[in-house]
Amino acid sequence: MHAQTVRLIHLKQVGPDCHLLKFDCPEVANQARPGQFVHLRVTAGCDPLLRRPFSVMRTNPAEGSFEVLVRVVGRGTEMLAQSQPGSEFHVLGPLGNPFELSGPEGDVVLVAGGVGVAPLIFLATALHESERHRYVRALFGAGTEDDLCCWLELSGVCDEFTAVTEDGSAGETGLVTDFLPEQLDRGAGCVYACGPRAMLAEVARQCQAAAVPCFVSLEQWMGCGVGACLGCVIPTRASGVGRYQRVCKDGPVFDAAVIDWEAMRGGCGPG
Amino acid sequence: MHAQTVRLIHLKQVGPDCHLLKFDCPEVANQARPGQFVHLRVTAGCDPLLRRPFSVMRTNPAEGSFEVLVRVVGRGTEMLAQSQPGSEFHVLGPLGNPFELSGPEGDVVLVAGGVGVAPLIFLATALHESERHRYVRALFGAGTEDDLCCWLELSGVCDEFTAVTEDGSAGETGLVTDFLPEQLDRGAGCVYACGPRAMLAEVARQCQAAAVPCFVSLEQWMGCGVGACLGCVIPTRASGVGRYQRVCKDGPVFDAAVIDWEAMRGGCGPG
Amino acid sequence: MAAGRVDLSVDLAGLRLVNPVLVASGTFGYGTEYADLVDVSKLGGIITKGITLQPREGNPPPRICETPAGMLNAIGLQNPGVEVFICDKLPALREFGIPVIVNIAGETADDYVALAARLSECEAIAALELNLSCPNVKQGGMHFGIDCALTRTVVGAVREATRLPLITKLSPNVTDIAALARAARDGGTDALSLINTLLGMNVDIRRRQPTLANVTGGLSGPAIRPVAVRMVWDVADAVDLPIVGMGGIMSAADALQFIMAGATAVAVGTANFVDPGVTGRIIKDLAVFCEEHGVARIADLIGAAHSEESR
Amino acid sequence: MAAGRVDLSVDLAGLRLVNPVLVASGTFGYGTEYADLVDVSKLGGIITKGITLQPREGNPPPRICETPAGMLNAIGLQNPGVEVFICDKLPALREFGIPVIVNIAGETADDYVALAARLSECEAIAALELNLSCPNVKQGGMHFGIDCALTRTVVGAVREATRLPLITKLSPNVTDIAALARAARDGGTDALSLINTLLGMNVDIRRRQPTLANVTGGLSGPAIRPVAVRMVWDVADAVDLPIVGMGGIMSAADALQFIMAGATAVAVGTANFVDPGVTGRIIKDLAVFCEEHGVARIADLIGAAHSEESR
Ligand SMILES: Cc1cc2nc3c(=O)[nH]c(=O)nc-3n(C[C@H](O)[C@H](O)[C@H](O)COP(=O)(O)OP(=O)(O)OC[C@H]3O[C@@H](n4cnc5c(N)ncnc54)[C@H](O)[C@@H]3O)c2cc1C
Ligand SMILES: Cc1cc2nc3c(=O)[nH]c(=O)nc-3n(C[C@H](O)[C@H](O)[C@H](O)COP(=O)(O)OP(=O)(O)OC[C@H]3O[C@@H](n4cnc5c(N)ncnc54)[C@H](O)[C@@H]3O)c2cc1C
Ligand SMILES: Cc1cc2nc3c(=O)[nH]c(=O)nc-3n(C[C@H](O)[C@H](O)[C@H](O)COP(=O)(O)O)c2cc1C
Ligand SMILES: Cc1cc2nc3c(=O)[nH]c(=O)nc-3n(C[C@H](O)[C@H](O)[C@H](O)COP(=O)(O)O)c2cc1C
Ligand code: FES
Ligand code: FES
Repeated sequence: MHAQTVRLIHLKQVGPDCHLLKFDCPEVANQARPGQFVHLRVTAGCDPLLRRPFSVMRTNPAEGSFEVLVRVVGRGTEMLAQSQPGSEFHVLGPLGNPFELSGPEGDVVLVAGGVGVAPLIFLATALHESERHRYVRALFGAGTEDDLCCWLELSGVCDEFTAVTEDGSAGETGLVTDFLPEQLDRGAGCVYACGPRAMLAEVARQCQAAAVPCFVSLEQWMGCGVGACLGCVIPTRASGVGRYQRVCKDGPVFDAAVIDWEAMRGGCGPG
Repeated sequence: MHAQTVRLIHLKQVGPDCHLLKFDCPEVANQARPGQFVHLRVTAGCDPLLRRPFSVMRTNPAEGSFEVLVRVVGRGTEMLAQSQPGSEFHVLGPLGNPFELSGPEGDVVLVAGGVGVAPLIFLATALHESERHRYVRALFGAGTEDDLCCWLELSGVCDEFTAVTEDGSAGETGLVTDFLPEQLDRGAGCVYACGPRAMLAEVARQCQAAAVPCFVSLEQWMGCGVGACLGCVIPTRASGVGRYQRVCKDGPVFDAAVIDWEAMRGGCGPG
Repeated sequence: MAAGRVDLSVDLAGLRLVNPVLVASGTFGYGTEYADLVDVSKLGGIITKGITLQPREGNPPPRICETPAGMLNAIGLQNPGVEVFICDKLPALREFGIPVIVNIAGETADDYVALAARLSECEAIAALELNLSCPNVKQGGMHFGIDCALTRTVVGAVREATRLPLITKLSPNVTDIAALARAARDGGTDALSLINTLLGMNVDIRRRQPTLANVTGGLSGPAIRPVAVRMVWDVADAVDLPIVGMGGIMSAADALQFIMAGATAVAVGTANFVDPGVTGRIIKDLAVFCEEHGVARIADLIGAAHSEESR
Repeated sequence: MAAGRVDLSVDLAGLRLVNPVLVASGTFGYGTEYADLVDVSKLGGIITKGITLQPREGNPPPRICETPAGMLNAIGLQNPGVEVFICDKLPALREFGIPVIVNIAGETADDYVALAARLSECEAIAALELNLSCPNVKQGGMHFGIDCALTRTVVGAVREATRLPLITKLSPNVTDIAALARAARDGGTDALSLINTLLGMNVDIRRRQPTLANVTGGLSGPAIRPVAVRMVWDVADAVDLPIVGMGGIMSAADALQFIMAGATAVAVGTANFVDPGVTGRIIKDLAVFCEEHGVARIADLIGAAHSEESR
């Protein structure tokens, strides 16, 4: 874990409200693992006050850089999208627990929704480059074709790739979870998912029914990002002190089976 | 008085911490009079929250632009100095009462300290261009040669110009007020001054002793800038409701004789 | 439903406001100061700077100071007194054609009564706002507003002196805002407004002295919004009176937080300094929000966050 | 005088701190969470997350929410309980070699007494901070801290149960902070710390519900600094006890405001989240300030803004 000031070296709009930001930071480039995130201070002032978490989408250890895919949803992401290459940002990272690469035998199924694709691109790249080559099938869903940001980056490192849009403007028509049953029917060693909560809950439900291990990357508003404030918790099926686990430290990747999806339904955080 | 979003069209560093900023704004360009100021919103966010007041240094009605000279003293001025041409800012102005151009007969003496030179450059330019040509003698003081920002702009529109630096790196050595007595001895119709409070108090004292009318441009922290909040007052010699007058609305130019310089000494505001 | 079709009007203790957006006392002068910049006639109403029986010169400067997302002020109720107000300020205020709510402050209960009686003789005053909460004066002001018995007494006395709608403005510098609200209700107030400023201070570390000449001042602006929303929420739970919510409102989203927490109307204060166009934008954006969310009358959103579900 | 020569040490009720910069309870975990990022051994001391007798699971999420220049939290004292704290957390805390101040919270006076007694058996605890001011739990917490008689009773009972230095943490959600300070003094506290968070809330206008599952939360961060400085000022005037000042400290300049207002030490809270390096920078900049202003001992600045001149 490092804390340092890094330089934004490149910035590219890759969708209606999506931007790819590349930072010069050898430490994160070398150490980040798929599923980990960085905690970025958007301004030196106090508006907004808190840092913003973003999953690492790609590292380039040779160049000493890493990339994040940012969707503009509010003031902090807006400021990031508007910033100039050369600007400096304070970054903490890499943070959190990565996806387990050495999951159970069998095909890997990735389920991405919107910018949730970012950590899965990193994961698919790592699987693709790993010695123990595993067959990777990806589902990537979004509202429209334009929202399928960085789909090329994902399809390029998967063995099979299915795009799904709600309006049918690209790939299959519907929700990404409509197409998960057939993937599960074909047999799968393990499912990794990242995206909106409702999507994750449905993925988790289907995987549990099919008895396929499932790992999800969750989001929650964060204070410290390092496990100190207990602000970013999500409900698990445990009780007592273990009931609420920290997304920043115990996650953001969780075994879907430990999450209390019922309690999440009340709307206990973003997305 | 206008409220609008204007574009920064040019920005130039003109001293160790001084920057000249030019904004595209026909309304202020056409309407501003020497001594008036603009109230600038430095950020669309709330850090810093309040607007910042700056005297108009120059207008260019043909181009539809106006300029302000900004000394970096804190966060707001730092942000202005760092901004990119093309950025947009919300501006209120022109605000406040201008210098009376049609002052008493006789030579005009200008006394400028540091960035206090800004409104006096505008004033000297207006006097220079006015039909009734008056003889203008200017004193401009600062710490060092480098701090004599925009002295060329001032000397170019005065009939006599004396620079004064505390360290003697340019012009005369000492405080600008050390050189006011000889100006007053030569006879003067009227003195106009802008600069640090201690300087203004001394200018006022000398002018009163010499029975020369003196007008000063004062500063105070501002809330609204338009006379509504009663936040920006300075003490005058009046008593009752008239005792405290608003820099933004009743000033920023005041007859030095009405100011309660004794009460100002306690340190009742910036400078 | 077009934005123009949304009904933004609200009923504030019998006072019909065409929209719920007022300007807060002390931040909009007597209306004329902003007349060049703001179409004042489009506001839901205007609450004037605090008026006292006698003219007041106010506190020595510095009177204000910026803080993170906020500001401190210690104006000390500088004002020309009620007679000059009536002669010089009220005629222009009336011209705007919107409800004029006059904020009054006193050092004794009798002061409040005299002010209320005098102002009740004037036409064109829509309501009185009883400032029991000014933190920046030595006598009166907040000293009433932090004591339940005093609050009840003063409100009761003023109630007898006027038939104008009475809005009591509460101080946030108390342990139990709901108790104060009940005291004002028991005194006979028609509505409540909250919050006034939080007592704060700043130290000028270079001069090793308080920055404000008055030592302490009142904190306003976005910084205090969460405290204000919480107090509106608490008071809405405690009493059945209409509330004017304020404290850090900078946008329609902020205004909606207050409305959903239980405010019938809102007042915009410090934000006027930051952006004089803010009230116009809020009024417009409130209509847009209602339209986008299928809300026919903004009044339907009052207290909406108090539904069973959220308890 | 070189910065290295400035004496930054202070005496907090007999506790010698090498510098006046502590970390505030609940914002620095049990020290280890930040150990990769911060040289914890250079801090003046560490105040741990609030500990209760029994483990607590805390409040459901969302527990935090950002506000202008601040944040709301409603953690609800999630903690593993005093026994696990002693076994699992204390040994690592001791390793930092700095004073460890343990923040304790209870639902009854007996809870506080039992906690104090149990922790007094441990080595390596420098002092106890009595959290009478947690706004986010249903029982205990702030309910003590807003009542003078209860405060005096609880402090008095704990005083009897321990010989450790006792720091009582006050709630800012009160009408008269000085009265609470006097009550804690009368109960026998050795020092005071203030402020805890201001009670606030946020409404999620899209969902028409409070943003936090707990409805209300505690406001912290730069937004509350002026309120905190004012309360430290008031308490310094009211009682003759050392004060740990906190609330929105982001820089040495902020820390100096508290010190000049009367604080002997300061605690940095929310700022740790924004910038984990903040405490190191504050310690360095305090030395630089002293050097530049010819101050040999930072202790000479305690209460400096209370000079006659400024009254
Ligand atoms: C571990 C983790 C990894 C993430 N990775 C990415 C990523 O790779 N790309 C990406 O675009 N976003 C990612 N997010 C979400 C991102 O952090 C938020 O969108 C961002 O912080 C919003 O900041 P803002 O100032 O623009 O929005 P705000 O103005 O703070 O809020 C605007 C809206 O965004 C929602 N929001 C605020 N904070 C969060 C949050 N922490 N998570 C989700 N929604 C939030 C709010 O509910 C609100 O509706 C991640 C979040 C977490 C916790
Ligand atoms: C009518 C008027 C005209 C002015 N014209 C000019 C000008 O032409 N050029 C120029 O550089 N400055 C001018 N100023 C001063 C300028 O407004 C301040 O320097 C600026 O607002 C400071 O903002 P900041 O955020 O950088 O400083 P802050 O971070 O707010 O404060 C830093 C330091 O500046 C001082 N300061 C803060 N506000 C003011 C203020 N309103 N006036 C003076 N000092 C302040 C503070 O005491 C502090 O020591 C003028 C002020 C007034 C009232
Ligand atoms: C400069 C200033 C002057 C004020 N004067 C008064 C006043 O005279 N009477 C009053 O009741 N409130 C006064 N207030 C308080 C505001 O009406 C309002 O309650 C408070 O500022 C919170 O709202 P805001 O955060 O939107 O500013 C004043 C506030 C400011 C900033
Ligand atoms: C996430 C969080 C958790 C906190 N937990 C505690 C606690 O357990 N006990 C306590 O006394 N104060 C707690 N506090 C209050 C802080 O110690 C401090 O008093 C307050 O945050 C003000 O300081 P700040 O503005 O620097 O954060 C907590 C604050 C935050 C932000
Ligand atoms: S963000 Fe602080 S514990 Fe996770
Ligand atoms: S700044 Fe508001 S009256 Fe001058």
